[in-house]
Amino acid sequence: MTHRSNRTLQVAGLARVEGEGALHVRTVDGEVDRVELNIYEPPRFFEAFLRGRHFREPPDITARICGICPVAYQMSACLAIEDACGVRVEGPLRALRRLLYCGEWISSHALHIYLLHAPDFLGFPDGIALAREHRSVVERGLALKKAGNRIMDLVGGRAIHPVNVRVGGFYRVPTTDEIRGLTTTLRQALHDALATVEWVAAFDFPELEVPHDLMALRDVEGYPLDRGTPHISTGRSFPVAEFGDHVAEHQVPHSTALHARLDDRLFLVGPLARYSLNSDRLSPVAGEAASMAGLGPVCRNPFRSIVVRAVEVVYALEEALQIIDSYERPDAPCVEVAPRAGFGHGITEAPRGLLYHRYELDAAGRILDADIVPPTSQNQSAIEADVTAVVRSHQHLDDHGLQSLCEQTIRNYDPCISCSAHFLDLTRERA
Amino acid sequence: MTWVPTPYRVVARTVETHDSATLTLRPVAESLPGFRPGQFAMLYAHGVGEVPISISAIPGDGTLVHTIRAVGAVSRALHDAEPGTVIGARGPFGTAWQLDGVEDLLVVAGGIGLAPLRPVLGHLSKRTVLIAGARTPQDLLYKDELGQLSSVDTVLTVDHGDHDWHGRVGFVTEPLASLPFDPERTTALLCGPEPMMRFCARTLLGRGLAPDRIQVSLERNMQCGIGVCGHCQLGPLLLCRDGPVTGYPTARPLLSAKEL
Amino acid sequence: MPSIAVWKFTSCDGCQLTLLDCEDELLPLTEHVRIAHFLEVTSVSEPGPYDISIVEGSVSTPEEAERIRWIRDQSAILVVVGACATSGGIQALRNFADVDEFRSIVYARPEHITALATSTPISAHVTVDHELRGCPIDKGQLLEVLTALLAGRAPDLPDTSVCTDCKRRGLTCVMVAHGTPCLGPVTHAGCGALCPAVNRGCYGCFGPMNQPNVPALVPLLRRSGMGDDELHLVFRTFNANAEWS
Amino acid sequence: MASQVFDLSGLDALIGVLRADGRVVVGPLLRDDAITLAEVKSATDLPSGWGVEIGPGHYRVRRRTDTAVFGHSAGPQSWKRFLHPPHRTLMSSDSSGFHAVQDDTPDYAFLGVRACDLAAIGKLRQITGGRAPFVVAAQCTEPGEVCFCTSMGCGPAAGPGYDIALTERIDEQGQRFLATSGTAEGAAVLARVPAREAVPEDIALAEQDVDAAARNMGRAMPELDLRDLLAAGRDSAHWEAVAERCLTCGNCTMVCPTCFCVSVEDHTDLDGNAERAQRWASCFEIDFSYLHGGAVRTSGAARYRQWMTHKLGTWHDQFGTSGCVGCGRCIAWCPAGIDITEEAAVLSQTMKHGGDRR
Ligand SMILES: Cc1cc2nc3c(=O)[nH]c(=O)nc-3n(C[C@H](O)[C@H](O)[C@H](O)COP(=O)(O)OP(=O)(O)OC[C@H]3O[C@@H](n4cnc5c(N)ncnc54)[C@H](O)[C@@H]3O)c2cc1C
Ligand code: SF4
Ligand code: SF4
Ligand code: SF4
Repeated sequence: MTHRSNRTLQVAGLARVEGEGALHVRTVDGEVDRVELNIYEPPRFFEAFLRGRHFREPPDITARICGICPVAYQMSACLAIEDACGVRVEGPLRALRRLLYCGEWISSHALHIYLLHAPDFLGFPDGIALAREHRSVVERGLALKKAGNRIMDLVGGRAIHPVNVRVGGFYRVPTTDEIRGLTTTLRQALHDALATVEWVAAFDFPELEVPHDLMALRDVEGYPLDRGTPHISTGRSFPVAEFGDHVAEHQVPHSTALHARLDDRLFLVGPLARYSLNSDRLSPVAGEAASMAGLGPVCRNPFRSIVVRAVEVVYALEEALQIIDSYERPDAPCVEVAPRAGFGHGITEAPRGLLYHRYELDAAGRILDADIVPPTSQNQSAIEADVTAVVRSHQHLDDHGLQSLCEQTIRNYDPCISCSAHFLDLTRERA
Repeated sequence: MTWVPTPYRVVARTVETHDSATLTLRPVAESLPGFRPGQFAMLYAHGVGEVPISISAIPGDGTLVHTIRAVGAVSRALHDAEPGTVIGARGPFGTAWQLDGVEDLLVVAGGIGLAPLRPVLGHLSKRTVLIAGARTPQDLLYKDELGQLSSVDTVLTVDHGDHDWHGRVGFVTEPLASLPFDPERTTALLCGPEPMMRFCARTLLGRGLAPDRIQVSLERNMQCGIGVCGHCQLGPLLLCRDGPVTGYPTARPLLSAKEL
Repeated sequence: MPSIAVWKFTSCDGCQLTLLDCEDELLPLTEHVRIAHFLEVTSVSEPGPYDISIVEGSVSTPEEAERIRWIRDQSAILVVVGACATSGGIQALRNFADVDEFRSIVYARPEHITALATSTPISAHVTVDHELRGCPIDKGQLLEVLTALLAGRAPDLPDTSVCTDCKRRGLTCVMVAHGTPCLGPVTHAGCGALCPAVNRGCYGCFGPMNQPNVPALVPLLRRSGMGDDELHLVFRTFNANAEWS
Repeated sequence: MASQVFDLSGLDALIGVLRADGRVVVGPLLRDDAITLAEVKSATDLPSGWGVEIGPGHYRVRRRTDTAVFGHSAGPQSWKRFLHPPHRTLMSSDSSGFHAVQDDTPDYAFLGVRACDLAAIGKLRQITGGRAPFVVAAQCTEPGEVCFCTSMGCGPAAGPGYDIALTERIDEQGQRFLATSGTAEGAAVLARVPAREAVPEDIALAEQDVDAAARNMGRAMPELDLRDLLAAGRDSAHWEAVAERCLTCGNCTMVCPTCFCVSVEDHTDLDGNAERAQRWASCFEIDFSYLHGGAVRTSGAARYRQWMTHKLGTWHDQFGTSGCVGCGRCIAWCPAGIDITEEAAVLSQTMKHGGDRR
């Protein structure tokens, strides 16, 4: 008989995740009876507020859904509105957007790797305790994060909720000198990023292969970041405008976050999906780092997502350096965007995975309807499935050990709970 | 024009009331030039800030004596400074009480306003009357010391008494209204809240004292002491330079203007 | 070592993240304060009381209204950070919705979702010692408050217009020189004039300055091309619930 | 003093000489659609052919029909930025004591200082002290729409205090500068600049241009004793009227070349080291007049009154001169377009009609 065949694990406040959530696990007779990732983050009704607002406002307003990945919100919002207005932002302005996005990836991933996730693998309660024994390692992580923030400060005007992003481009574009001024910092950061890959690749990873479908963007060239078409590991893909036909959100009793399903199946977005569908698209140095770290063309072990993140940081830095090298200050900081009636869709790859925005505008540019599907709500069911699998295969652990492992499993996804609680769409509730 | 304070060490600290204490400061090395009654120093508490504080006694041995009421962060830090603490001082700044040719002296103080007037008391062989007011008996400064000044007739009054208080209750204007004095020989020195000084001056003028026989000490925000920060303007005056002590003819129109 | 606790209410996490964005100061700071509670960063959670509590987010659920009282009780100094905590944040837009309709919508499934009809600042519930404005707060101001509290001095947090910072930075006024509508003249300083620095008009994310003269600004905004609609929206965004006039 | 004439290459040579002597040359530079002040390394950095269109609360750069480099009036910044920087550390304090800070102000040469600003530099330095900059003045031949230096006795001809004064002229004979030295140091610098000797006609033309400018001022102060006006107008109801329009944003004080007020703040680091630093302050800030318990000047009316009264009135009491030089910056850069000359005029009118609010 396994000891304690009936047990309940309760984590009232999940630590080292962005936003607030809890975990309830119950096993009965050794069988997992219930796993609930309970998101009690209060709802903030963003889609409801967006109705009636002006079409230039979503980049600023939706950024406030999440302080961890505001650029992702701004980028998806801009794409969706530009789509509605029949505009595409190309050339140097798009390159600048990509650069800004690289900044967010670097900063967000460095934060997650060093302060939130690595302590799990090394047995520390937090990054600060980790720093007490490995000061220079944590300092390296903070330096990486700072490099990402420097990009956001320069291109976005502010690292959190950037002020310089607008529909059509930017308010002010940096001068060539300002942009080139980043080079030294980013070169050093690239060095640190490679050291990071090496560091995390040596961690011990519990065995777990997720069976879910993986979904990520794929673009005509490059690793997906600021645009692309949704692709699924089954080989299928669909146009951005059909996102709503495939991904459906539904409310579950235990959470203020909506759960999403892809064609009624469990699925996963984020680094694992992105990597597995695009590992052929990594830049040379990042590709090499990936194989040195032992990542194959596909990676389905969520615990290894920390390695994928580290590789993505390398990619983002290489990409940023490349953009900086070929930067020439655009003549105008943005392209003109005139409102028109219709729908627009926008998807980009937030650090945590696909972020979808859809807007309906009237001819005067007033928003009639808005829909936002953030990565965490797409991943929620998969996270619960993972926790179930982990509990099932680690019954031998004591409560404390099992609980830590469950928490780590959740942290594998770097779930951003603040953003997952954006929704509770007023009309939808009414319906 | 220096912003660098001169280090002084607290050598004695006397608790005066529940929120006020008197510090005696001895120079660590160099000392500042001598102060005259009515002038002030900018006292600096390390890392907390610098504020204007009047000189409240002039022992003549190179020490500085200040009485400080704790009302905010800086005054709290100074007030709390234990013996041994090093404090920065700059000064002397501002104008002094004009005592040349003074015959009878009438000193009226409200609250901490007694501190800058203390150096005047007992240092003159003139006939001196002191009227000092405070909110409660617990707020009265230098109570024991005042009783020992034989050359000073002291009248104490409080806004709110308690069962241990057998003295006067009421504003300083009340004893002032009935006090016998010779308007031809008397000089009045006033220091306290602005409304108090206005009412006292009005009472004195009403009793025949000429405006130029009244001196007041005025207060405005001060951040430099050397006339460069601009905060201490009161109409035409830069109070750190043209004040704090001014004659009533100058002060009168300024005190009567709203929000000047 | 003084203990410090960081708490989250209804918010986006951005203000807490600002603390982690102090990349150079974070580790030195942990040598001078003990992080006793900070869910986003550590699994360690010590019981109270705490010397300093930093609170992010607004009060938007009954549970939060209760929790903030407990935190106040446990904290010697309470610092509230960001537009959510100081004015109710963007989620306070609900305060302007039809409350009855709103209730029926929100409580359609009361067993799942509880939310108050309003999103309110922390100061509407308990007394606060220091307020940091901004959506998000400024990193320099956060460090200023922390170093000031550790040194026992009053933090330097001017409550004047953004213009004063703009001019100190030597930026050119976007309203006067470019005709761009700007809320700088009525908005609380603290960001360092970020928007004018990118040729954009300030959109008020630090909320109103002390005694803003909004009626005097409105005709100027109109002159710069803002219509009634935009005028209405621009004051109803990140600090909708604040006292603009 | 002897005068000489040179063209743009001579001006470039002048900049070169000043730089060769180790000075940081600061002059007008077009940036973000405004003529700002920044380091200039050669004459090509100057805003050749750029002029401005200015009004209350309004400023636009515009193309000129010629290539004048000093053909613009006062911009958003003044020399105050360099002589009295917006932020300055005053002293530091640590366990070893109190320390003065190293003055790292560069050796400045200001290029293109208008008469009004030259006067302002004098008034500012009277209060703040500090090292004198090397001044290359540019006499004003084309005042802007908000200028009134003539009323204030500060221009358009450069008053005392310059090392070199330039007068720019563009006609059939091309673009040239008449340069006159005002100090021995100025003369020594000029001696190293290739130029031709000025002939009487050069000087006559320059005088004629500057005289014409004096008659072309965009604005004027009412002709009366401003100091008396403001002292008498302390309780005027007019202040309330201005307060309705005034944003109390403080822009006027920040752009004014003589407003010198600063607030002093303390900063500490985690290791217990402290610094005191000053930053530009404004009498429009409510905290400016804070006394324990609350600010003295809380109403917008009282704060506007303070600013204008100080500029035009009590500055005389405090420093023996007016605080205003008539550069017009406060008019242009006030978002609300509040015009100090007009407010003075209206105040004097209300005073005449007995507009005393008591
Ligand atoms: C000429 C003069 C002499 C003074 N003499 C004494 C004295 O002998 N004993 C005494 O206890 N107090 C005296 N004061 C008052 C004392 O300066 C203030 O109580 C003190 O500045 C309060 O500072 P704080 O930081 O503790 O308080 P807060 O109220 O928090 O003040 C914040 C800041 O505002 C400014 N400020 C506030 N109140 C005043 C004020 N009354 N005057 C000037 N600046 C102010 C200071 O810069 C101060 O740091 C004098 C003031 C002046 C002008
Ligand atoms: S008051 Fe106005 S016109 Fe006069 S010097 Fe100052 S900015 Fe120039
Ligand atoms: S006008 Fe105001 S800011 Fe300017 S010097 Fe006078 S008091 Fe200072
Ligand atoms: S006068 Fe103009 S610039 Fe000055 S504070 Fe008032 S609105 Fe601002």
